[in-house]
Amino acid sequence: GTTSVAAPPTNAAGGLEKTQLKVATLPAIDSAAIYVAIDQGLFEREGLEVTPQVVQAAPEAIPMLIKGEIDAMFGNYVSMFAAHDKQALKVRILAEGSRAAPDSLSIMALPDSPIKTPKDLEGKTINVNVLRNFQELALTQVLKANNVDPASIKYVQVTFQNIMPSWKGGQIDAAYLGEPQVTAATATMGARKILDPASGPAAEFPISGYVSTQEWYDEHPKTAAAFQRAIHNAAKLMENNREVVAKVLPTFTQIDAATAATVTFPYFSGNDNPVRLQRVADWMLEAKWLSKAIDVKSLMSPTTSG
Amino acid sequence: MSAQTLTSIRPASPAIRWSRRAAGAVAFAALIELISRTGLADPEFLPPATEIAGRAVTLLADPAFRAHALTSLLAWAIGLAIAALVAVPLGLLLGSVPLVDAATRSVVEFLRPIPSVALIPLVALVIGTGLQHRVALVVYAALWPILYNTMYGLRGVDPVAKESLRSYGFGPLAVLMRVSLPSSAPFIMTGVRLAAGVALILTVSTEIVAGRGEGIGVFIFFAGIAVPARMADILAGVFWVGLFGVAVNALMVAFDRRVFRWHHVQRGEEG
Amino acid sequence: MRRGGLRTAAFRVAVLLVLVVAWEAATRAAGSAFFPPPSTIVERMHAMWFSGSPATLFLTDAAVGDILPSLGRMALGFAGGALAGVVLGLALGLSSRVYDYLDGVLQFLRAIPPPALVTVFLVLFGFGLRMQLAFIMFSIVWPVLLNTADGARSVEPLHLQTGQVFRLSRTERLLRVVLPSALPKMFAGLRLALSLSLIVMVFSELLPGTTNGIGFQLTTAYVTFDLPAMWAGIVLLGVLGYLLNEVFLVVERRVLAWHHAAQRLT
Amino acid sequence: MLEIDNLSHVYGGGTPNAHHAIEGLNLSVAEGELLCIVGPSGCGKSTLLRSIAGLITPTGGQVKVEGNVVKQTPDNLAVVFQDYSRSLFPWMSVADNVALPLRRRNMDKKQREDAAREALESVGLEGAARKYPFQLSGGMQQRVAIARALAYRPSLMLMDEPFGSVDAQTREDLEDLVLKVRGHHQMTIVLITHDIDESVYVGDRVVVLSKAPAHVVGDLKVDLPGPRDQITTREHPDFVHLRAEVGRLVRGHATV
Amino acid sequence: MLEIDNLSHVYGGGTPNAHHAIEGLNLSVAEGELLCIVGPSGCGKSTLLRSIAGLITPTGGQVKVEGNVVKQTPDNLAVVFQDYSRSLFPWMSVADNVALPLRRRNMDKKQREDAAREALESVGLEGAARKYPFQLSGGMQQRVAIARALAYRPSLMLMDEPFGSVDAQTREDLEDLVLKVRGHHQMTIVLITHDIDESVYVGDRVVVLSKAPAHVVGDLKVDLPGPRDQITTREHPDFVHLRAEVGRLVRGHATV
Ligand SMILES: Nc1ncnc2c1ncn2[C@@H]1O[C@H](COP(=O)(O)OP(=O)(O)OP(=O)(O)O)[C@@H](O)[C@H]1O
Ligand SMILES: Nc1ncnc2c1ncn2[C@@H]1O[C@H](COP(=O)(O)OP(=O)(O)OP(=O)(O)O)[C@@H](O)[C@H]1O
Ligand SMILES: [Mg+2]
Ligand SMILES: [Mg+2]
Repeated sequence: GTTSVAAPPTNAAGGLEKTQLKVATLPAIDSAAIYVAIDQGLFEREGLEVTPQVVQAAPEAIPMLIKGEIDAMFGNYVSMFAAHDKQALKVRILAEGSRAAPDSLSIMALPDSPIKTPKDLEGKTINVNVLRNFQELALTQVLKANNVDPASIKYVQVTFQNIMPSWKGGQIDAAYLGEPQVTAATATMGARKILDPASGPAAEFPISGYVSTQEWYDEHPKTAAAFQRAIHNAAKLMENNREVVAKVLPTFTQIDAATAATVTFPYFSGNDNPVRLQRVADWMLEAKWLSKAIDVKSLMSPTTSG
Repeated sequence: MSAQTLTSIRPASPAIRWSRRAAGAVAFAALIELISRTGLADPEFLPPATEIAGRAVTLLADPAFRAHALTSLLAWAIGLAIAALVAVPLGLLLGSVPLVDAATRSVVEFLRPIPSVALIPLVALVIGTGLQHRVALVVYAALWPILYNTMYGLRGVDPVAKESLRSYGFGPLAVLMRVSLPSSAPFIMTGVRLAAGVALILTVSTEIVAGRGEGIGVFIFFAGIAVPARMADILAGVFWVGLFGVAVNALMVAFDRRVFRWHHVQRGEEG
Repeated sequence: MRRGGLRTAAFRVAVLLVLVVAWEAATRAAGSAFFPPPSTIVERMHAMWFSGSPATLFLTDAAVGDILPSLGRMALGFAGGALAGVVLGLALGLSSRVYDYLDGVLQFLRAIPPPALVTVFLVLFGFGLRMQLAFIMFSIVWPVLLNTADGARSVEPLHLQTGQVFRLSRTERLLRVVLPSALPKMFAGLRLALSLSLIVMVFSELLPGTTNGIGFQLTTAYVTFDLPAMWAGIVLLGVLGYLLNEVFLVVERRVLAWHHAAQRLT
Repeated sequence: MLEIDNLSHVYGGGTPNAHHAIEGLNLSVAEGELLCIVGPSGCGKSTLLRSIAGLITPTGGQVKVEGNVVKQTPDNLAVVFQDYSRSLFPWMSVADNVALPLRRRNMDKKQREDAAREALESVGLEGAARKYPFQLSGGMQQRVAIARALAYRPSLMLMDEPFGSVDAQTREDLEDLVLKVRGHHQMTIVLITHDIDESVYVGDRVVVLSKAPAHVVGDLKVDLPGPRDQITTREHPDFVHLRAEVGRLVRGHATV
Repeated sequence: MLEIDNLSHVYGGGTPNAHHAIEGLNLSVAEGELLCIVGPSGCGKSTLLRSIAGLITPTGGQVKVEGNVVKQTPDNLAVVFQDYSRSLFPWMSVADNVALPLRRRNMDKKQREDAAREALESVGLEGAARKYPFQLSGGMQQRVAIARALAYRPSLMLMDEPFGSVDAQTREDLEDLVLKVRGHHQMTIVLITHDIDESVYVGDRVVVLSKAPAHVVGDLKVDLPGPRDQITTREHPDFVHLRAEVGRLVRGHATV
């Protein structure tokens, strides 16, 4: 591909243990980096040929990873750490992926709802995509910071497609939305933002990253490094350039070009930072979702990109 | 259906019967239209039948959708075929050798209620996630109706008929194949019809929950994660699945009436 | 007879034991976290559900909170679905008019994958029990319906004629001639529906807004990778399925005693 | 009572295997008459019976019972089917089988049970009431079917070879039973039999049918003196003569 | 050929409704003999037949066929069931029904078809070969069952009221057919009938059974001169005498 990027040092394809990779991704904005990296020829530059495989939810990719059908997957840290803790999977984080940006997640109420402030959420029912996942983890911290008792919130699991009907039908009091639903709800329903679950203590909360198994990493250290570089380079490219993202979104999500131009993107990580990721593991431990502490740094790969 | 029904109504002419069928379908569509148009259900989530139908027609022209449909069809057909090939002999065995039935029953009945959602990851771990994954789950679900109908069908075989053949010195296997099997075949066929529906449901459901690549279920899943969800697409997909179910059932009924003509004619269901 | 019964019982236990031992050995050898050995699963089941106080029959709060609501949903769904299946099946099997009007629509509905209709169920029934029951019934009604219709259509013609000749009323013919004849086939459908109701119960507990139940526990365990807990749920379902089936067979043996005797099955 | 007018029946009409079972059959039976029908195997006797009972719609002509054209099964009719064992309900005890049709009568449970018991006694099955049909021998099943029809007290009774499976002694008893019941309850009876002696012994009239397609080839009034008796009646010269006559008709040598 | 030794059978043994169908029955049939069995309805004749055919295991005593105790169905045996209509397979044409048992013989398809056609002809059903059993009248179905047994050429043939549903003329033809076939193919035949004349006419020996539980109350050798003939044999004084004798035995007046 043609590129206007400041070219990072290019490695020769030689020396890579494996050049053709299959990576499971999700049909969501968070997965954009890998598509941008493909689109912009960043993998090619590292001597890699990456084939993304869209799965419907991250847990499905885990058997594929274990069975070796894929080399790496894009998954959220809460799931990954839980799997690691239960020894279902020895996780190795290849590269950080996305972090919550302001307004990319939102607790929203319908225009005529009595809920006006975060305090009004107390005792209310809120949807999450999956129970005991990052949505709850982040919101708990933010609610605490807003003097709302997190234990009083009733979470119900509602699949993506059914959030709107449940919300309109009054089965949930406030909706926990991500993009592009935030934009859509604001524009078409006049929904009001009550709270940003990724603010205050949970600001820039890391959501998902690219992971493989420890064994895979041990066998393919150079490939892993090359992969990480490409992802980081993509993230850097995306930082100030909405168009490269907007261009790929319609190819793997259900977001059309028009919407892609207006939605709020998460942050894509241009480098790996064990400190912010450790927060996730610590909060999970605090919520007793982990049986013992995880030293996140030991699961991460050294950053080799510039 | 039958001349000897409770009311002994003479069979209606094909024209009348087809118009009744059409009336039934139209009434059903009208009901959906009504629920949607009157706002009984939010039309955003349950679009009117006319809109669904319109969308269904345009979908058919879409090569991508046809590819989805073909993939699902393949998984369905393979799964159903394997299920039938396994379940009928197994049903004959369990239905005719009580000891085997008794011995395996605890295992069979233990395995049976395990839902495929729980199996999805486990099957994926064991045999991978390709076509074989869907097929395995379809087989697992479609097996039972055929198996049970075979076992129960065998019990309905007239003992005098079985004894007739036995008295001519035929062994148990010959009696099974020449009397029990043909005699219970119509009911086994009903089991296959049931299984065809179950297999269709399982194919699409598995795709919705854990499909990759292609399949009607994958199509439905993606329509569902759009914002706002493309309900007309989802229901148009559902429409084609349902219609396929109707077609398969009709084919099987036609087959049934042809091959088991003795069974129907005897009951006054001429034709 | 009696001794034969004991022998098959012993045989069954032996088969079961061999399989469990094989399972234990295989899972230990494989050492995969996804396939914990049965001993681990049983331990987990005990800890989760059956370590309660004697006052609650050793059931823990979790057991009361998960197993009972699930069984309740299942029972209600099964009863409703079975009833609907029998009624519709008889109507379809007996009246060519009803058959013509409804068959197409029913065959259409029968092929529809319920997961694709969750949104529709949601807007029609709302969260919770109503939607779950609708979901269960919608799924299990078909085997009962089709088999009952088949049974009603295959009544010995001479039986129908006898009823007709003696001018039995419609209800009498239905209840005393058609229903008993169709009963053996209906039971095949009911037995299918019974285990199906257990399966669909689990599915229904994945529906939006569910907060308890075996299915809920099972999926929560999976998404948090608590695999022994997931397997505990699977095994519990298996055990429940087995027990329900045994109860079903006892009922069937009573209700269909005439059939088994007349068909020289025993 | 019963008028059969130019009756025809074709099975599988329109198909290449169409079979003309009955053609242009005329017959009338008076109130209270006991008509015996004899004819070669497969000629169409059962078909005729089913037309009278409204179980099949004849393809031509019509049947009138008490002046009304038969479209559905007429009221107060009972049939003893040739295939008696299949006409019993296997899920009911023998007593219940017999009592079932009585639901159409204004009888309470007790009365129905009594009537069933009485009917079973009259056919010599008092001991079998609580048994199920499959526990009975062929002849016993046939007697249950007869008891069921008798208990019903129909005004028109159709019997298709009702005594085919019982021993000689029982057969005679049943013949006399039918004669007795007919006398008591003013029944009209149409009885199909292959036993020529029987047809003359029980019948007021014997109708002989031809080979398929069936039509009437002989219609004999049986005018035997006094109440019938198994010994004396059968020795009566008229009986012997009539029997020979029917025999000749059946064998295809019409006398007239 | 056939030895029945102290045979007993109890249905539902151990239950309160146990029924003693047969008790201490002894009987032997020589090779090539045609034995007729008569006895009251429900006495246990069909039960006896089923024991010989190995379809039920008697609860006491034993049956030997050609010296071997019957545990399973003996070879070269054919049965015409009393419940003939249920013994035919509804999914097969009449010809196929008749041809099916011939698969046990070393015959190719053509030979089987020929044998079936021939057997059907011999019972007067040449026209019905392609029909299905439900398209036949009762008597025709019964003849199909007979044809099936005849075509099989068994060495031991068991017939349970095989001519109950056919007209007098056909019945006589079938009686003669059985006699002819027996002569040609050296069959041993056990035939149950309720027709006393028939038992004497076709039988080499007539055995009379008692009321349930069945045992032998009479065993008469039928010694009629020359080949049997429907007219002359039935007029023969020995025939008349034997017939009366059997009748008395059946009615419970043993002569000896
Ligand atoms: N359902 C049917 N389809 C076609 N043909 C039939 C059907 N039922 C009867 N037949 C034919 O009609 C003719 C008359 O049959 P029917 O049963 O009336 O005879 P039948 O006089 O009662 O004989 P039988 O004395 O043997 O009982 C027979 O040749 C038979 O083959
Ligand atoms: N399966 C059974 N269970 C219980 N009792 C039975 C069973 N079969 C037959 N019986 C009884 O055994 C007795 C003899 O029956 P069987 O059929 O041998 O009589 P049969 O001599 O053939 O009579 P028929 O001349 O009426 O056919 C009858 O009283 C009958 O009630
Ligand atoms: Mg007849
Ligand atoms: Mg008998």
